[in-house]
Amino acid sequence: MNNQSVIDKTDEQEKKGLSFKFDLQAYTLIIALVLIALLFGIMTGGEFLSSRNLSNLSAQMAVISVISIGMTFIIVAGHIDLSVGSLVGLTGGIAAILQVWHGWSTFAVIVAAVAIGALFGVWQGWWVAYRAVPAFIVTLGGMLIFRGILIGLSKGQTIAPLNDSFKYIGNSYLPHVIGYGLAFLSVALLIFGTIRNRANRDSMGLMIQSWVIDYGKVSVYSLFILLATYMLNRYYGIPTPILIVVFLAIIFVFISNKTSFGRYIYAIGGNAEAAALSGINIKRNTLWVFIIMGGLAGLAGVLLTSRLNAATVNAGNMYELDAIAACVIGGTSLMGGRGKIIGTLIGALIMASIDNGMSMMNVETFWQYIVKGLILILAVWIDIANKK
Amino acid sequence: MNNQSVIDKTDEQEKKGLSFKFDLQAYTLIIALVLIALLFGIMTGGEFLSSRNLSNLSAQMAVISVISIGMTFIIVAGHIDLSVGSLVGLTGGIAAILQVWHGWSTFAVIVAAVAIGALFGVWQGWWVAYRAVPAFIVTLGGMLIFRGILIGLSKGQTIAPLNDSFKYIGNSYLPHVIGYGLAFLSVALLIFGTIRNRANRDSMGLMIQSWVIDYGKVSVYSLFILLATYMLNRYYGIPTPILIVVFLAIIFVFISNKTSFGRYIYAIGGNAEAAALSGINIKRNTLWVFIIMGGLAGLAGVLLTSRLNAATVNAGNMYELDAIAACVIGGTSLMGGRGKIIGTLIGALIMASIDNGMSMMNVETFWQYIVKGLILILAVWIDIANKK
Amino acid sequence: MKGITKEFPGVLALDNVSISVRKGEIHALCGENGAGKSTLMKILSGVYAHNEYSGKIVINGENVEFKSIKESQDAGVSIIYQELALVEDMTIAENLFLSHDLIRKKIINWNKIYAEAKKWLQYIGLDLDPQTRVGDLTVGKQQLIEITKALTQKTEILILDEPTAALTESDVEVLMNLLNELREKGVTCIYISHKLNEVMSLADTVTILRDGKTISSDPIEQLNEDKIITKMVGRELTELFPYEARPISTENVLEVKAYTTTDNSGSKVSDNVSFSLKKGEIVGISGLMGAGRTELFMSLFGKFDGKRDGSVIVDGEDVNIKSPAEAIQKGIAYVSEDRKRFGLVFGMNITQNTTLAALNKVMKVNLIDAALELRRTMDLTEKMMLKAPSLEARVEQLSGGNQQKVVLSKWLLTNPKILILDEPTRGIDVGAKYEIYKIINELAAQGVGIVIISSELPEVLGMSDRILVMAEGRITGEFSRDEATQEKIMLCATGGDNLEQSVGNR
Amino acid sequence: ACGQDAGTDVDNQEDKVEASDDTDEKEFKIGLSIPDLTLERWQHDRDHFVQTAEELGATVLVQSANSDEANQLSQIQNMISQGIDALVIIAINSDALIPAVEQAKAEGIPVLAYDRLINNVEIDAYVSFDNIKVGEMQAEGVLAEKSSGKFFMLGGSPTDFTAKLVREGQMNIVQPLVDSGEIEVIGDQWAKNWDASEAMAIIENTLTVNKDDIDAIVASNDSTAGGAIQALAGQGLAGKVAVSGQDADLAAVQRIVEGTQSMTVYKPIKELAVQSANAAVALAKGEKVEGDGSINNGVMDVPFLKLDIVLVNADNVIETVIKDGFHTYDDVYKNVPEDERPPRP
Ligand SMILES: Nc1ncnc2c1ncn2[C@@H]1O[C@H](COP(=O)(O)OP(=O)(O)OP(=O)(O)O)[C@@H](O)[C@H]1O
Ligand SMILES: Nc1ncnc2c1ncn2[C@@H]1O[C@H](COP(=O)(O)OP(=O)(O)OP(=O)(O)O)[C@@H](O)[C@H]1O
Ligand SMILES: O[C@@H]1[C@@H](O)[C@H](O)OC[C@H]1O
Ligand SMILES: [Mg+2]
Ligand SMILES: [Mg+2]
Repeated sequence: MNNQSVIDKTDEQEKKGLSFKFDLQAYTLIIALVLIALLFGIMTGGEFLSSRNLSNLSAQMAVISVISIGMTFIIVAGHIDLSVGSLVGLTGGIAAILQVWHGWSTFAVIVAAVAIGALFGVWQGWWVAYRAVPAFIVTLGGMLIFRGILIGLSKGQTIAPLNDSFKYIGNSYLPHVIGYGLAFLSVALLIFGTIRNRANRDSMGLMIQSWVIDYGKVSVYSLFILLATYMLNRYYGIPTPILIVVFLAIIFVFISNKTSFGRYIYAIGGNAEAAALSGINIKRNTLWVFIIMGGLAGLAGVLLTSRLNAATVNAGNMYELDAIAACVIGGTSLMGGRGKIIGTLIGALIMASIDNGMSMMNVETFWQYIVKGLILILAVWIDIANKK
Repeated sequence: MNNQSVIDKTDEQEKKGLSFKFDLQAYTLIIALVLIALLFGIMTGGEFLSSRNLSNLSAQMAVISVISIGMTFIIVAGHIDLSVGSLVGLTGGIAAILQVWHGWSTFAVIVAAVAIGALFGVWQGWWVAYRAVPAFIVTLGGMLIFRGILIGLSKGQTIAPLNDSFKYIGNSYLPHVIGYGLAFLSVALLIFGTIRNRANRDSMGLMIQSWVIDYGKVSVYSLFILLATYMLNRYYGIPTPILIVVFLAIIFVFISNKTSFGRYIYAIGGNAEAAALSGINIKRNTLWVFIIMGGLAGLAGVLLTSRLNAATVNAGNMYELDAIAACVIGGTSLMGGRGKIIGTLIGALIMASIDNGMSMMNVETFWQYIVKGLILILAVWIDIANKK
Repeated sequence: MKGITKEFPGVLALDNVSISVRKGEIHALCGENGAGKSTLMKILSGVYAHNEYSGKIVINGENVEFKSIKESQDAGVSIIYQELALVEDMTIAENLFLSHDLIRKKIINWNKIYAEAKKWLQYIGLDLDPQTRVGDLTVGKQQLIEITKALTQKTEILILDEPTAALTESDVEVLMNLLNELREKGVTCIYISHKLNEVMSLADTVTILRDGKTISSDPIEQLNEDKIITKMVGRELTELFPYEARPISTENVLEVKAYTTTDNSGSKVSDNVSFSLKKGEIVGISGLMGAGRTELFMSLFGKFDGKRDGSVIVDGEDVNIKSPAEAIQKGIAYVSEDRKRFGLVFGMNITQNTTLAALNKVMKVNLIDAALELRRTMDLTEKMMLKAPSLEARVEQLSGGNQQKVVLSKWLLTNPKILILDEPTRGIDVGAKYEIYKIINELAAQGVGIVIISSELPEVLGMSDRILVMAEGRITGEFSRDEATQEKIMLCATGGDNLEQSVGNR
Repeated sequence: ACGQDAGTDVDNQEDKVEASDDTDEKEFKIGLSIPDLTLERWQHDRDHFVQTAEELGATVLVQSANSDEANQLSQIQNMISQGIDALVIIAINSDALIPAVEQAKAEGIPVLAYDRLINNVEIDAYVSFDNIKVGEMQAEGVLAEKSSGKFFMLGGSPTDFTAKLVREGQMNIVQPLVDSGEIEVIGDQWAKNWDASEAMAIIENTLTVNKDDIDAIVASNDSTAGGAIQALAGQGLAGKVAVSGQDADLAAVQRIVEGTQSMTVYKPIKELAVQSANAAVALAKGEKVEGDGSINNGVMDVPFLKLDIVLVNADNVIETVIKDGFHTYDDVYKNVPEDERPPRP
């Protein structure tokens, strides 16, 4: 009894210490983001922070965000995927070909793109998992192969325009009422979840955090959700692409925290041998990571084609680098075993903000390259320096 | 005494087993190369193996080879460099600007390019070694920064033509006599070196390999050197660029085997903690690896500009991927600690052969992408499957 | 060393510790896991630079402030780390001389290094080619290389941090002789070990640390094992092996018959092995380093690449286990001897490591329940008396002994019917050992069949109901608890051929 | 002497030329080096060229260099070693091909510059449109719709030299009007890789900064124009802002007839290809090519077969691209309701 309470006490103290430390890490990133936003806000006379630009920005970051989510899993599992950009281009191209040339319905086309992406994921995952060829090589090969297939299939043509229903995926907004509805729903779920979690911990005899902290967090998150919804609703509403991203993010955060598959990925990336000896099927799980990445690339392809209302031969070129950068900025370790979806999304937002802000400021092209390169290094450095 | 001889016996057995195993690995690669060469030879009606094409091929692979040598060190040390292509472009551009716009002499221009490359190596190495920012991010930043500087400096213009003396670096041939002279000299050195090594080992009481094996090897190498020289001399002679590559290869093989710096790189990449506990200065050595990479990129920039007799804004674009692929095909592990310069050069040759062979066969572009991607995967897979 | 204080984020590892070592003596440093022994030695060897701790170091009357490992090396301090610090991809020779002047030279003369390496290997009694890759050696041999590496330095002060954890008795003896030789040559040694018999036979002085504080420093004459233990643990520990005789069921939980494994190169790894394990029985497996014990049980656990023959019966059911997942499903748990490589996922926290092999035990409707996960982990780790800042701390922040407890917890959570423990107390302090033995007893009493593979004879003798001896992949002896003696076991372990008969006859 | 095969092709070449005097049946091999295949137009160029050349009895080796100058040089070397009789180059970069051409010349192979001039080295002919002219036409096309106001300059790939030339042409027309105050240039950005999605983001951001107050976008090709128009559509501005282009990609011509893009520059690629093929075969036969004029490339006056570029807008689609067979009527008007289409030609 006595013993029990001792552990609980240290547990509590540490828990606090830990969550504070964790938050500090997350905060560094968020602080970097806020600084960047403020900087561009000032430089553009506030335009950067206008409802309209926030709406643009969120649509602009959507494609990269979708693949970054998959890339987080890939990197956490200890691999890398250089073929994503090509696969986005290829699946987007196939989607356009099926609709524009063959008259498929939008729904069928989306299913096809995701399925084809997943199929190529199987191909790559098989080589990596069952043939032990380094992912770097398999996906470097994939980068060439997928681009080649796209050039062959499309004969180099730009394929456009797509049906209206297809176009809407990347270019529509959620009606204001529904937007607010969703926002309030998420706030409600957040509160409900916290209450349940506290009750659950209590019933198991575990320490419960002071309600100030727990509900303080809930309040901050709720405020953010409502504010974001309000800002976007001041313009046309929540853009469909970012809604898709948020939806995916929730699913994948859930997968990574709540399912054995998610946990296994971290174990595999952290120490494959120990994972294998713990009864984890390394090959099958690795294969699935690549299948998921492929499926997400398919979805991203659909989004990109829809946004442009056209598919081009070099669509998606080099997107993998942006996606990997988003992961690393967000704290994912290229050694595997460590990384968070939310961090990655903040990373993607930072990258998109840099591009967006500089283009708003009309900075000369060569300066854009240089500044983006520097900010990339600095952002990661600040994060690292702070973790120490 | 008795004890001694027992040890020697196991020693000898092990040695044989070991060297046989090593050779098998090297052979896999060489066999892959030979197969590729034969395949293309047949498909092009022998053209692929003509003196003339071998000469072209060796000139074509030179730039990638130079940076691949540096990349081997980078990867062995446990890092990666995505900025190499941009740095090749930038240093090549600066070289052209200094000569064409400012009239610098060829010699001064070469020194400047290498020095500037090394300087940017210091910049990147400093972030990686002393600021612990992952090389992936630092060099992804560098990729943008260097390209940006190049666009800015050159104002987007192509800078050409250069002085004749500059042009010769990438476009001249060694007179036949000198070529043969060098070939015989290397054969002589090889024989002399082997004799000395055997005498040396003997005097230290170490096992000596059967002379059949030792001199067999020498004979095979000598034959290869002489045959290559003969083939190239049947055309215009040994191309200067490949001579530079051979020269660099010798220096860097020497560095990696015979100097503490070389061994430290392997130790750092193999187990940084153990290296640190052994008193190795990780930071300083890492910095130097990047400086060397920068200097080699400068040299590659000179070679490329000379070969094109012009510097362009997108010169060197994506060369890093070719260089990394050459390393990995050649057996360098992306986890660090493992890799050989010679393997890398064979890897570079395989890559260049694929490009050259398919272009000789006039394969349609999109097929070239697909086939190259497939061969990449297969080549590495064969290597891996064989190592098991 | 005077008034040394060292703080890690959240942990005060050393609190005003002082220790003085006389020239030419062997000075033992004892203490529980996490007492701060390794940390103190890392300070002495410059791993933590002089601005990262407070306190003073005086060597030969001179105040020193090491800014790097190299500086301490140059001052004649060399250290054998608790965790192996070898580069697996490099050869023995390279590892031996990595920090040696021979390699620091401008141009390396490899033949000279090989010759030198061979001399050293012979000196320490290792029959190995200096050009062998270190990664191809067993942990035990690697440990010997690590020791040799320190010896090659021009050493005045030699620090050995648990050098014998992975060594078998015979190798320990080699090392003891070596250290005695060094003492005669005037080299000062600081020796850290949890094996108190070694300490007693070797040391001149013993300093004891507890919770980062110096408890005492006495000449060996004034000490005995019990006294040391009492000082270390802070309470009295009467018996080392809390063996309890229990009624053992007659039911076999595991039966292995004519089991032979052949690896991919065609050589036999396990050779015609037959044995059985009863419910609630504790079987000890003894043998020399490389006897094939680890490989036998790893392959029974489903981790093996080559061909297998013979039959394995678990709980009455003929099984063909091809992967660890299947083994776990059949109720087998295997605690590896190499926890860093096979046991723990660094980067994950204690809780996540504990539940990794039995996630289904903390799931509700197929989803991980964080609260349940924490509860289960807490229950287990409390029982083990795990010392950790929190259950959400990363495992790499724990001391070795506590890491081992996490691995044990992980396997206990799978609720095994058969628990295989490969060197379960390697590197663990006496107090913790005692706790682990108690847990083993408890499990046996609950009917779990337990296999203890151990190179420490006293452990095998003290804890087992029955003892099997292995040599060269075969079982060469079998003894009941009462018949077994050190001598009999060693005989079977070294040249058991003639004894095989007697086993067969039984 | 001892088994050297350097320069033997030169002898062969001479033999061939002699042989061709006797028989017209001789098969010529022509090498065609293309910069990349990620732009729609190069595929048309290739198809027309190959077709014509084959009709003339030649075989064509085609290689595409993935936008990498060094790669183009290698591919040209490889074609030379396959014994081609004439070399046709669409340069990635006009200034970065001197060694390639010199090598061809050393082998006695005539060189024709296709679409883009090759500078500072002797070549045999140049067949092209004028890229500076393209830029000028774009600016003029936009000005025809919006003669003053706020203009945005949307450049092509910052690492593509042609993009520079096009911009030069645009500024030839725009700059005087800026100086006279009729036009305000509100921004100048370049789309990496001529990438449509880059262009789209750029225009989205510009619209935000300028609160949709924009009159014209001088876009440098159809791919970037497509992205720009997609961004305009997001604000309901498609069709209200003048947008230029070039290449007469199908998608662009469709946009023109739908009213969202103002114009594109049609370079009669078929004619370019046919003329080039004719010239190449002539060169292969050892004949000289006379141009309509000549153009100086730094070292010589190159015979220049100059082709006219055509401004395509909603009014002349039928007489230009459709009449030429570059696109079909049905394709172009696919998205226009039947009753709103002009009469079928
Ligand atoms: N790098 C580190 N970061 C945080 N805490 C650490 C670190 N290294 C050691 N500690 C903590 O410092 C304390 C002392 O650890 P140390 O390794 O010195 O113990 P030890 O006496 O050597 O134990 P063992 O017998 O298990 O090896 C422990 O509480 C440990 O958790
Ligand atoms: N990684 C390895 N590479 C090569 N040989 C190995 C390796 N691991 C083990 N061996 C060899 O396999 C045989 C059996 O070793 P195993 O580890 O099973 O023995 P053990 O009885 O468990 O000894 P230990 O006390 O070292 O754990 C030995 O001959 C050993 O040398
Ligand atoms: O036709 C254009 C071409 O000339 C240029 O080089 O690249 C872009 C194209 O649109
Ligand atoms: Mg310790
Ligand atoms: Mg073992």
